Amino acid sequence: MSASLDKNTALRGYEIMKTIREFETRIAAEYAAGTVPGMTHLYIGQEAVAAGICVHLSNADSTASTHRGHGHCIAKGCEIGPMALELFRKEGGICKGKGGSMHIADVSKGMLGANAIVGGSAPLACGAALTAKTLGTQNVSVAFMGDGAANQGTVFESMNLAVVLKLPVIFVVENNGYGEHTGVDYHVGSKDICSRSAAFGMPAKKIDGTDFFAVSAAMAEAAALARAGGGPTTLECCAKRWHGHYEGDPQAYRAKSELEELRRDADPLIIFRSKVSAAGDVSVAELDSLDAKITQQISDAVDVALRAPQPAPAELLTDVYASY
Amino acid sequence: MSASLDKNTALRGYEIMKTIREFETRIAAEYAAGTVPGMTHLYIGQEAVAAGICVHLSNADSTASTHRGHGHCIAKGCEIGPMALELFRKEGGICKGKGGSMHIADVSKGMLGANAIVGGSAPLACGAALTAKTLGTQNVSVAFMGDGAANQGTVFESMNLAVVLKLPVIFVVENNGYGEHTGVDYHVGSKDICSRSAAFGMPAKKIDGTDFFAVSAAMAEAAALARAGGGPTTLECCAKRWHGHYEGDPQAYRAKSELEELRRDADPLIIFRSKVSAAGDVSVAELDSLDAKITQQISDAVDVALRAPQPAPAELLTDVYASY
Amino acid sequence: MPVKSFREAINEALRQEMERDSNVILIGEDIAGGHGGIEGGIGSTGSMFGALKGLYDQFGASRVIDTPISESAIVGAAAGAALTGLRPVAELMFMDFFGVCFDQIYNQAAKFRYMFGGNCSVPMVVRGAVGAGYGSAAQHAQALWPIFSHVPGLKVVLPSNPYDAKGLLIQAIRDDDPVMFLEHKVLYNEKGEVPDEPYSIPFGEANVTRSGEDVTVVAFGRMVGFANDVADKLRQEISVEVIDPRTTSPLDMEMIIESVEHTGRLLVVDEANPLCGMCSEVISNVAIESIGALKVAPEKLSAPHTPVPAAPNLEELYIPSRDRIESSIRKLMVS
Amino acid sequence: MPVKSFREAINEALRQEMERDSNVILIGEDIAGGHGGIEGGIGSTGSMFGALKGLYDQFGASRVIDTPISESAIVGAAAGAALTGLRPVAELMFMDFFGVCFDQIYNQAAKFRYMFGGNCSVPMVVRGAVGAGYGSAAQHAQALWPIFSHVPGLKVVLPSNPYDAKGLLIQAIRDDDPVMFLEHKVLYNEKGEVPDEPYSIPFGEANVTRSGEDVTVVAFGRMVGFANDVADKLRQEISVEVIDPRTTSPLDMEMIIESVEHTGRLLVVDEANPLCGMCSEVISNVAIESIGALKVAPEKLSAPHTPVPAAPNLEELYIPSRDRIESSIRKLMVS
Ligand SMILES: Cc1ncc(C[n+]2csc(CCOP(=O)(O)OP(=O)(O)O)c2C)c(N)n1
Ligand SMILES: Cc1ncc(C[n+]2csc(CCOP(=O)(O)OP(=O)(O)O)c2C)c(N)n1
Ligand SMILES: [Mg+2]
Ligand SMILES: [Mg+2]
Repeated sequence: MSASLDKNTALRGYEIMKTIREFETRIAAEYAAGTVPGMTHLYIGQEAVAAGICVHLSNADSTASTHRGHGHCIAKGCEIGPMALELFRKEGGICKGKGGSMHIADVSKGMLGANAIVGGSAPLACGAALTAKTLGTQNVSVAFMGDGAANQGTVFESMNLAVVLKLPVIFVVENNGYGEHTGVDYHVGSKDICSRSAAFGMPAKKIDGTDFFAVSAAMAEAAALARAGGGPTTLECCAKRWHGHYEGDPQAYRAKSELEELRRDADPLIIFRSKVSAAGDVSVAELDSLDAKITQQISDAVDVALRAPQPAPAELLTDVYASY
Repeated sequence: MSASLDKNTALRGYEIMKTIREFETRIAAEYAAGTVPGMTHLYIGQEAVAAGICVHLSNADSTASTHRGHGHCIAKGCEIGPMALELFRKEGGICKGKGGSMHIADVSKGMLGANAIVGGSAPLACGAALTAKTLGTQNVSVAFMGDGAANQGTVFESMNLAVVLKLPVIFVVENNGYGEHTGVDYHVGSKDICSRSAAFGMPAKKIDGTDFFAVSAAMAEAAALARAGGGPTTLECCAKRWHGHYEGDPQAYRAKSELEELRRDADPLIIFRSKVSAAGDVSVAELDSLDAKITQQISDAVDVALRAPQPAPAELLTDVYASY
Repeated sequence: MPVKSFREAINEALRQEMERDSNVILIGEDIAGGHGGIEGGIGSTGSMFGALKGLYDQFGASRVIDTPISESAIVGAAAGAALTGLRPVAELMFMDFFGVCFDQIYNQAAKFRYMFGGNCSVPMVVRGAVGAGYGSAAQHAQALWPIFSHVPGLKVVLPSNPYDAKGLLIQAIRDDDPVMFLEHKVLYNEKGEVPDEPYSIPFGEANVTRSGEDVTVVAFGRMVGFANDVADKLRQEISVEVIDPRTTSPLDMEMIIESVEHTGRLLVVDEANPLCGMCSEVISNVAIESIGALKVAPEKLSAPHTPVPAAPNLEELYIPSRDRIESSIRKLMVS
Repeated sequence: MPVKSFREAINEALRQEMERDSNVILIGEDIAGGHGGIEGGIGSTGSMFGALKGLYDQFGASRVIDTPISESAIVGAAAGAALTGLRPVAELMFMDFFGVCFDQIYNQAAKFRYMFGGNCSVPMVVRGAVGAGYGSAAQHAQALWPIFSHVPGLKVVLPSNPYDAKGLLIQAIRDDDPVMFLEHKVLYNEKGEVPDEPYSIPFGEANVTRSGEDVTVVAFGRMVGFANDVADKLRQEISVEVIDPRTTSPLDMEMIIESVEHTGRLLVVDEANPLCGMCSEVISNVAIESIGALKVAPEKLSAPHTPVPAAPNLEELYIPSRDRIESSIRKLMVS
């Protein structure tokens, strides 16, 4: 366990990761069973990134997320029950069932939304950071994005803007190896994402995104810098996704063996467990009982969601404007 | 005179520069007199960039330009008569009077248009380069843009795309110190533009944009690389504009002394003359007679344009579609 | 005649045009797919909706060009390539992504010919999926054709069936102007008769899919099928003429007006949002040109002025339905 | 009442709202100006049309924020700031630049409230100059309000005079939804009576600028002044009612229909392009709601389906003129 991280924070990180894993594993099964409407992109394999970043954030800090947003939402404190209802697009969903997987948001928790537009998050996170800077709150904001998103003009513009205005924003580029079905070696001309950020004039680091402690340590530094008025940082966190781009993706672009290796060597939960047990800080029993609690909680939440009614028809016409 | 440059090319460069200077000086006077409709942005002070780049291009090579496009158009071979008519928005203008200063184009000369959208040029130049690559012509294309444009998402996207597809495109960033009324030190967070390009994975150089020979030498190299299939290059050419952002700009953001120094120390025409006379390749008389010819030509062209009729009313409705 | 899906019709049009003209290229994200992955994977995607399957294998990387996720660069590159001799077909995957690259479409490609005084051509196509009904929610399910139709210099195509999809796409590729080609995602699996040989359907010529005497129904895109179904259902009772304009710009108002002059009753059905949409365009033109022919006030059926909701039951309410088309027709007959 | 220019009215609205509410900030390119230049130069621009002069001096760099030329980042930052407690007023300078950043407007800001099930507010304004008549050609002179009005979640404001400009801008800033605030560049120097104190004008409430009996003229933006002039000129002959909707979304169809029910004759004048524009929207609504009230076919006067030409004579032909408004009115009276 990292010297700078207290036990509670580490346990919170684990809880986040396990919740993501369990939630999405169940969603994957439901998706295969045909109960989940629309498209879904799963985050499994990248849990340590969301967890390592968000353990350093409070509700007053903001994050803007992506189409692969469940992990970020859970890590940022969105409640599992309403999230499950939202995925099934039911009444009581976190967005009343009107958003679905790619638009889960809870602004009261500082979660400014998953986002179905690649690269959409970066300008929004700059905006939250601008609020913090303008009001002098010392809050920070995080823009999550993928390796593919890192080629969007919106992202580059945001990076330069953040440097120019010294905004307290952290760009978290989750390099999971692919943008849809295209490998990062093809779509990023520079063979490195964080060096492009560095060229904008900000600190930028490449990090093992399967290691909660590595992500957490880098984020601790970036957040401290931002809160102190030192401006933005980019963290390129490398952790491949285990599932397809979307559920149902035949994944002809990668070898079965890649997936086997990932499950064996790059499981953020296993890596966490081995690190803490090596350090002797957390007992296996503690983690196992957390696991059991989470499994039950998610099973309950999904069961409730499956049985819940659809939104009332009148909901079609509400929430377009504050009042009209 | 640079070893690698023959006398004819150098003279062609000088002719371009002098034509730009003379043309725009006359336009500035006409603008002040109220005869030029709409907005106009003058290029004076940056002549060596357009000239140094375009002496290496044929009509089969393409350039995409900016709102400050007269210099690029002249350098790329657009005819002065139709250009003058266009500026006054008259019948017979290079765009029939329907484009004006910010849309001068002659696709048959490889001039894909001035462009009133900042950053608009880069994707278009990639497209011309894609044509060259697809058809295997060994043509190249040039995207001209300003320091301010270098912050547009379209430009960053184009740079990465060009690297990924190894497109024969040269990004010429004319760092003239300002984007509108804002200094480059403020709006570029990295205090350097070409290093951002380098981070995309292409050669990138900073060049004295008042020195025709320096620009020409850098372009010779970049064009050769591109023609050989080696992909894109960025050339950051530094040369301040002498006029305001637009004609009529009160320029409260810069000191009168800056302008005096520019005219004294950074005149591309004077610098050219001093270099060639030191080398003894071109006689002063030769240049003077070129000057006289150009002055006359421009005076004639503008006089014709002033007297020319406006476009026929029916022109309002033509050229929207090939046929409709 | 051979029966093919809408998806196959698109594929065939692209393949045949690429075979005919080596200047036709495809550019977009994952239109081949698999670059940077394992060996043998390249080409395995064939665009996210599968409409480009096999084209990479046949035409290779120089004509089926995968790109980074950079839509402004993609569409702008297509425009620049079109100006310099190619006939690019750019793909936006979901047309909803136009928001990050609209400048290259509406200010650049669409305006070059006019701004340059006619001395250029911009023969390019921007393809993308449109429409609700797939559960893809607010940012992946929009109609958008009214926005594109508003822009001078663009042509906007909205095929309602496989036959039209092939013929209109071939026309779009051969056309010398920028064309927005909109593929309704719910139609991809729809089947219909599609000739094997290449053919083109001219723009601005509506198609009468059902002839009738009592009511004119102008329907767009996916709504054409709905309107046909309703016309068939009502045949014994009410004689319904269904008109599919096929392109929203140019819009064949002549044929619509001719029909309304005959029937005296007009319903316009569109899946797009209502303000400044196709329903308004058609109805206002009829009011201006043929108000005297209208026996009763025209009817409009569109999506409401809301984003597309995620919940399936709400999405179904969002999209005009056969039932509502039927009620509107009945209302026209009663009043 | 004090007389002020449209430009001064905008300035005053911003200043008073910034004084009232410290969460109101301004963000855009050169809205202060002079950063990175000589000492004392900062604030010298006050936005390219001069409407923000003095605001930097009064409110400083933390509330009048100059940016790089990065419109997606600007508008997205405004949206993110609006979600988190500020009330940003972003400036796009020329609204024509929306093409590089429309996603952040139409897919993000406009849809958050709906997509998030109502659990947020996006109180932001995007200001920009619109309209032809200034010789600024195809990429700097567009109308664009039909495109914005088509999008659910946006409110679209188009003031025709200094009084409305101030009241509507104050309303826009206080409004809890994203507002597109369109300033016609030809109107900036227009003068009119503008109270010194702050006041707001509700959205969706049209203004009857001339009362009349014979013809209803609905005019938008700069066309309102033209229509008023024609109404005044014709007063002895034809009694013309002029309606200025002031906001194109929401659109006050109630008042328009009430007027048409009275006059029985309708002309709609708009500077925007014709397809899927305001003229079509207004006329179709009237046809649907009150076809019986129309004594003659409605008339439409808009720009043609072309980009804005650069040549001054062509630009003048492009914009609907007082003469053409007069002819259209006369035509309505004759037929
Ligand atoms: C602007 C835009 N372009 C394209 C898409 C389609 N799309 C959805 S996810 C995706 C890949 C994103 O890759 P990356 O950013 O690496 O995220 P990952 O899926 O790997 O988490 C693409 C291209 C989109 N949603 N938005
Ligand atoms: C997308 C877009 N944003 C803003 C503008 C307004 N504008 C015109 S020129 C200019 C400054 C451009 O600066 P730079 O790229 O350095 O070129 P320079 O004027 O110095 O030649 C701006 C902001 C525009 N035309 N297009
Ligand atoms: Mg990825
Ligand atoms: Mg500059």
